Amino acid sequence: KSPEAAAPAAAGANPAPAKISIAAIPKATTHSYWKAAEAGARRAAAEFNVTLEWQGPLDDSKVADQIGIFNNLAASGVQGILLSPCDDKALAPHVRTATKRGLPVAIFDSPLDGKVGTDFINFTSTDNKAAGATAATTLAGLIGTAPIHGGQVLVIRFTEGSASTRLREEGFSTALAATPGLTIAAQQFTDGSMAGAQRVAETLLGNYVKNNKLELAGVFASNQPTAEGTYNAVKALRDKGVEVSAKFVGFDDSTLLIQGLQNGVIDALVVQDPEKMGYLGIKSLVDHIQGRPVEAYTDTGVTVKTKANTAAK
Amino acid sequence: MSQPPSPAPAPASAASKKSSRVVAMLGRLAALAAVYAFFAFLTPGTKGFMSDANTQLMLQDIAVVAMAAIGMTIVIIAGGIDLSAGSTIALSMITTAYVLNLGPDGAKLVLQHPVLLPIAAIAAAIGVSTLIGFINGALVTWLRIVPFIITLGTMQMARGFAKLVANEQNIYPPAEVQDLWISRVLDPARTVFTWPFLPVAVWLVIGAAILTTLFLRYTRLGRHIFALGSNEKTAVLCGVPVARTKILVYMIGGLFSGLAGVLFFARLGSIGQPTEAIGYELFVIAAAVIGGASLLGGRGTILGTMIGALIITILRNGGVKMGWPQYTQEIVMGAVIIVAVAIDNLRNPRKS
Amino acid sequence: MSQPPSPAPAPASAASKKSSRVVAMLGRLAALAAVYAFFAFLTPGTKGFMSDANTQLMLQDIAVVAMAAIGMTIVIIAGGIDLSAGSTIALSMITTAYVLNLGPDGAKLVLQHPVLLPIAAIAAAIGVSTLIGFINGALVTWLRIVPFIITLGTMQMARGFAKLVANEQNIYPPAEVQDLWISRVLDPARTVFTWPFLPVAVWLVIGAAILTTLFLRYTRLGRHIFALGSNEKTAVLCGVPVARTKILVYMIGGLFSGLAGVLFFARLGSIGQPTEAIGYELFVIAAAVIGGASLLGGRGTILGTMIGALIITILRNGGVKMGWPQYTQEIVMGAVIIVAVAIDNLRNPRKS
Amino acid sequence: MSEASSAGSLLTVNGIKKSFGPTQALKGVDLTLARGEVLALIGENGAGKSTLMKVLSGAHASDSGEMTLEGAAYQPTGPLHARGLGVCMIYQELALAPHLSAMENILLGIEPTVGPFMNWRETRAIARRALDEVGLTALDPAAIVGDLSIAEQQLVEIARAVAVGCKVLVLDEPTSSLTQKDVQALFALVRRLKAKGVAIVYISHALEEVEALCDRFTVMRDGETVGQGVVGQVPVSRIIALMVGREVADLYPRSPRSATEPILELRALAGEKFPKAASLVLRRGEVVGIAGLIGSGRTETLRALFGLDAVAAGEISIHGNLTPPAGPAVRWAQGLGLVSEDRKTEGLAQNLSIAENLTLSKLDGLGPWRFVRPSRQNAAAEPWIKAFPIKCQDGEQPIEALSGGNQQKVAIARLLHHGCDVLLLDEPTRGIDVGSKAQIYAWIDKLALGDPAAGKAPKAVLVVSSYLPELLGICDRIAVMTRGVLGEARPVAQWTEHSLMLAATGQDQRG
Ligand SMILES: Nc1ncnc2c1ncn2[C@@H]1O[C@H](COP(=O)(O)OP(=O)(O)OP(=O)(O)O)[C@@H](O)[C@H]1O
Ligand SMILES: Nc1ncnc2c1ncn2[C@@H]1O[C@H](COP(=O)(O)OP(=O)(O)OP(=O)(O)O)[C@@H](O)[C@H]1O
Ligand SMILES: [Mg+2]
Ligand SMILES: [Mg+2]
Repeated sequence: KSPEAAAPAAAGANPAPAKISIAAIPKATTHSYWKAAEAGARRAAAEFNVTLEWQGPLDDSKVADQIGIFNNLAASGVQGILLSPCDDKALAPHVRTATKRGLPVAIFDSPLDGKVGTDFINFTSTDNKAAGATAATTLAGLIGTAPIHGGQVLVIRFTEGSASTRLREEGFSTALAATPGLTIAAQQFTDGSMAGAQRVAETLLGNYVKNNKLELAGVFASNQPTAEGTYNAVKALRDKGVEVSAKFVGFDDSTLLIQGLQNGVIDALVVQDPEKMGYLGIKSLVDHIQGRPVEAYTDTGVTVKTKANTAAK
Repeated sequence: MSQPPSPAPAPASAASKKSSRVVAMLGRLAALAAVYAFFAFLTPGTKGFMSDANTQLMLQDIAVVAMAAIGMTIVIIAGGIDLSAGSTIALSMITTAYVLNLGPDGAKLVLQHPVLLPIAAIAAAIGVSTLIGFINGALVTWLRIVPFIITLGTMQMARGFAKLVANEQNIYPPAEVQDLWISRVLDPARTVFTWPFLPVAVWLVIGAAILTTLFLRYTRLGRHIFALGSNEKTAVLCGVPVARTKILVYMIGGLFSGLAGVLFFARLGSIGQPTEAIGYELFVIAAAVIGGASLLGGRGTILGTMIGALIITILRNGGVKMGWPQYTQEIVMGAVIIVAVAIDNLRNPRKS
Repeated sequence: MSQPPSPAPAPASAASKKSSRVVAMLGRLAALAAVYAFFAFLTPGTKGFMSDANTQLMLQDIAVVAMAAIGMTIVIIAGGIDLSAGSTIALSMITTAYVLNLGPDGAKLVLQHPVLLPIAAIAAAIGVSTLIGFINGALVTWLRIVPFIITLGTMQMARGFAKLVANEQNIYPPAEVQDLWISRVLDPARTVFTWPFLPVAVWLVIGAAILTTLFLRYTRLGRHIFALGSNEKTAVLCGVPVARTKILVYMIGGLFSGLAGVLFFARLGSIGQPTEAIGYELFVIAAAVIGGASLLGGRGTILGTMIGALIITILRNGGVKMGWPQYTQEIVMGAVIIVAVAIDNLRNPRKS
Repeated sequence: MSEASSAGSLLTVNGIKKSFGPTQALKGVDLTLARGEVLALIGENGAGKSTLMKVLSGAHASDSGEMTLEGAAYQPTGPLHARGLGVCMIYQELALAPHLSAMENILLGIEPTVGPFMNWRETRAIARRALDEVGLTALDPAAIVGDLSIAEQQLVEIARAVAVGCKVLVLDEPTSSLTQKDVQALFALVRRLKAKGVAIVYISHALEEVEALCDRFTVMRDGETVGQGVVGQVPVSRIIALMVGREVADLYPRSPRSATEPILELRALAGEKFPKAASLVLRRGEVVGIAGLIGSGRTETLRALFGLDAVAAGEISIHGNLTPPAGPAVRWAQGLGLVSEDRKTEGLAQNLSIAENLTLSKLDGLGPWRFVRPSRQNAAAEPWIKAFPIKCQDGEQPIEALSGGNQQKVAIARLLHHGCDVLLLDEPTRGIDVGSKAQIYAWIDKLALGDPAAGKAPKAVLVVSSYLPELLGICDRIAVMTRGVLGEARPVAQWTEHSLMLAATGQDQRG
């Protein structure tokens, strides 16, 4: 990945000197996921001569904050907004209003209610339901056709109010239910923090430790902080000498989670491509502003990272 | 034995007292103006901090905080505190969404009763919130535990109930709800219901602020609330129904949190979000205290609280508009809370 | 006229008073036992609430809350409150991670100084936290504003600084850090450092609890802290260096939040997370109050606070173990906070 | 012993001035104090006595003026410094940390330590000696102060001064919450200290105490010393005139009045702890007093009657009708009104205005329905402010700006605004100067007499007081409470201070 590589070429192809100003609003700012999305957006910005303002709420539960940010930026004279809504319904009327006022809005990462092409220009994201299903099939594949420990799978969920993780978790559950031999043993919401996920995971995992064996076939955690907390919990069990034969599939990646892949605690990570989302999101806005047609829907897809296909960091 | 009074020695005159109160309020207004001018100066032109659109946005933003802050001010004047406000807002929001979502999938009741059901929803939301307030008041009164602890407990409980009612997820009432009047109170696009410049919700807040100001000043209950906060023992001695007043005070607090929850519901585009408004109570309390309310009771004005809420909202809005990172916004917000109260205190050292 | 003084009319003798304090502590222990028994009874056999492994888990979990609660208890005894505790924990965690992450990518300083740098990291974390405490104390003392507001402000500010230092993201120190001693303090697997059953962090908490108990009981500063919380005016009149004592108290509060932050860092597998520990201060305060500390000052024990922290941790662990949904856990937690303090109050009605 | 001091003056104070913002509390005060003498410092409320003593004991810094102690310049930088130099003060409001033990309170700020640690052995030993010296021989030094009686608490405070070997001890209205017996014990203690050469400044509003205890007196008025003399050589009326700035004709007016029908009857009223049995008949047009020792349950009798404390047994009749135990709101409605003994923390809301305090119990009639118009509230307070008179700017002034006497007048005016028939006054003149006292006595007399011409029926007044001359001066009948049992109310003519004391201590064989 070399964001700068494409820039000179693009500048040559795009001699129009007038800078386009675009604002991008992620759902959260702290996780590395969003850092990657920002990097993609900035790569596109450099490439297409865009002034980019990147502003988001603290975390994905701060819907009201995001509405404030959106409306603020919408009123600040930018030519387009790239948005990842914290909530698919809550942001909808605001986006519609902006669109009606002639401000193009492109949606990325998380869905928004409304008609693509009318209420907003396009949608670039991972299909969360499908991604959840991918996680389930990946886990099923890892467990194999003769599941141990009754095929029981533990699911550590994110918080109650988050739509994308809910879709993911639903996709996972549905696909898992369709897999013979596997069942969900228990699932719990957490408070959205890594420590909260770790505490819940530790305690629930403890329920399945018998004779120094973890009697689970699989573990799934549905986003970065949740997977990180769960990783710590599973790793602690292993370090303690508990025999863990359960397969652990996480979602998203981070330095810690990649480390987990390397040391074998995590078997697979279903990873979105936020960098691509950010890049394509900005690109589609630029295209729209410059009068080129844009795809209504782009699935940036997921990749399944395993130890085998991931280089050590 | 009716000697004439000897020459009045007390120099701390009533007139100077009253004027010092006016000065304090002017000081708060000056602080508000300063904060506003700061951002207006730093984000000129296109970014348009002062543009109509942005002003309207800020006013919508303020509506939720200000509505809850009215109730909180009354609780604080009475010498209490309500940490459950944020959770109560969430519970109210969820209740509204829940009622609007009643009925089997195909035939939501709200579609059959587009005017009535929202009224029922609001009534239910406010009822539940007022009930939380009642529980707060009753426990504070009967268990004689400091309100900090009682409302810390009910804060947890109300949050739990919000999640329970919401079935641990967001509640999305049918899309048509977004076109109902209940959703329009905060919708910036629906100018139908807004007199130029001010959204309906802001008018609601202004109305509530005026009513509560009059209530505090001109009703017996209002005077009792000040007496209670100023000196509870004196209130008992003078036959003020202290238990009843206290319970009513927390009920009023719950009621306004409930109203704030309904506004929040509309602000979020008509959805119920059980994990929203976490920690809101702290901003609400900060608004009241910046506005001159004393956490020791007996002191506070609705006008001051409104100024406090405006200062906080302008800070949040202006910080975003300036493109400040979150951390800068948080650092500035923290500093402003302390500085605002400190300046207020300098003028009135007896306060805390 | 040298009559002997009238026969002491106060029948509430010192002895019975002292024993009533013992009874209160026994009551708290009974509450702890009841909560423990409740979960032990409901999750027999298979789920193993009482298993060694789960006990160890709970002890690890308690370490962070209990460490911060020691500092909070001292602040509360002195008549204060510290809402910035949660943010200070986060700032301390981030500072630790930041220092361990110093140096260019290839050659992290920590790899060259595997013993020294963690010490520097802890020193930095504790230094920063104590500085936050100093700021709290200084502002409370000099501005004469209620600590609720001051620490509400510094709560925002410390959080902002944590994000600033962390550059708005998680800090992952090099993988090798996980093998350093600093990371082992909470690691259950490293029995090298643990006496059977108790992780190092728990021993640290026990040590800190004993030291602070002795400190509060047997040092002059400790007694001054009680005097300050009991009657500040008296303390001033008797020449207790009130300003200094107050500042020291908040510094101690910050120090323990800092220690809790280091434990948190280890608990999270050596990661710095700027958005962690939000709202933690409320649990910490609840632990102290359940343990018999009075928010009005002058009253509180470290032993009681430890019991309070245990009760809260058992509730959180037991709820998850039972598979209760989040909302049930929250409702139960809220109810238990209120009930525990209410029972404590019944025994000791003068408290609040 | 330095030579200068042995000549007589241990402490001199010259031209001390002190202002609080616009208020000039001290306008240039002079004072001398000799070793082994008791100097009475007297003056009206707000004269500046407490302020002067706070300057003396280092709690306030003076604006100008100088002081010498044992011939050397004396400039205390704080209370601890003053204490170190041997100047100690017992404040009007007790300054104790209720959660701490007696020994810790005694040595607060000067704890003996070993390094940073408390030296408990020495702390206990010093406290033991000090407690013995003040007469609390039976008190465990480790007893928690909050559990002690007021008298014991005060002695603990004096022990604090004794423990540092004070040379100058200032007692600011030490008897205001003590009854006769404890006062006598305190006097004995003061005399013992005096005999040891301690110089004592004794602030009091009770001239009888001054006469009984003090050697010399200094009178302050409006922040200045306006006179001094030797006790016994100056007639009391002259002292009063100095204090008030005018002559006070008759301190205890008692118009000829006749009691009519009973308004309030108590039959064996008992509270949870106190009282045990209180029976009394109070008639319209009379003033009845209740005397007794501290802790005898007088206050609690009033509180139980008024619904502030629980009633355990007994009957209450008002206007001849039996009435069940009820809260204060009901009692107010029945025409009873109570003035609390604790003006500061119970009687008045300090940061509310005079008008608000005065009208708090009865806000109806000040606006339509349940509304209250602040202007009407102020208007309602106005006549009482004039009539009493209450020294203030107007009714909107906060209570805290008033002197003690004027505050107490507001508390009493509240009952008159309410239109009470029965006035329950608990220690109505505690901590109040002579001038204000005289006005309050005059009012009590006026109310009991009534004014048929103006259509004002006589009222019934029940006064609880620890100040026997006052009771003997204003009451028609007096009852004595002993350990929770109220004795028969007998005409005042049948009582003397001596017989009241005997009855209070339970040695009265007649009852
Ligand atoms: N801290 C203060 N701030 C402002 N004014 C004060 C303060 N302390 C005392 N004063 C004022 O100084 C004057 C003298 O008060 P001081 O308490 O010395 O009177 P006093 O003679 O002790 O009265 P009393 O007999 O009621 O105790 C009063 O007018 C009082 O209001
Ligand atoms: N705040 C209190 N806490 C505990 N006990 C108290 C308190 N106040 C009074 N008491 C106790 O109640 C009993 C009766 O006190 P009460 O004040 O009624 O007596 P009193 O005769 O009115 O005395 P006083 O002269 O102080 O008015 C005493 O034993 C006293 O020690
Ligand atoms: Mg005085
Ligand atoms: Mg009494």
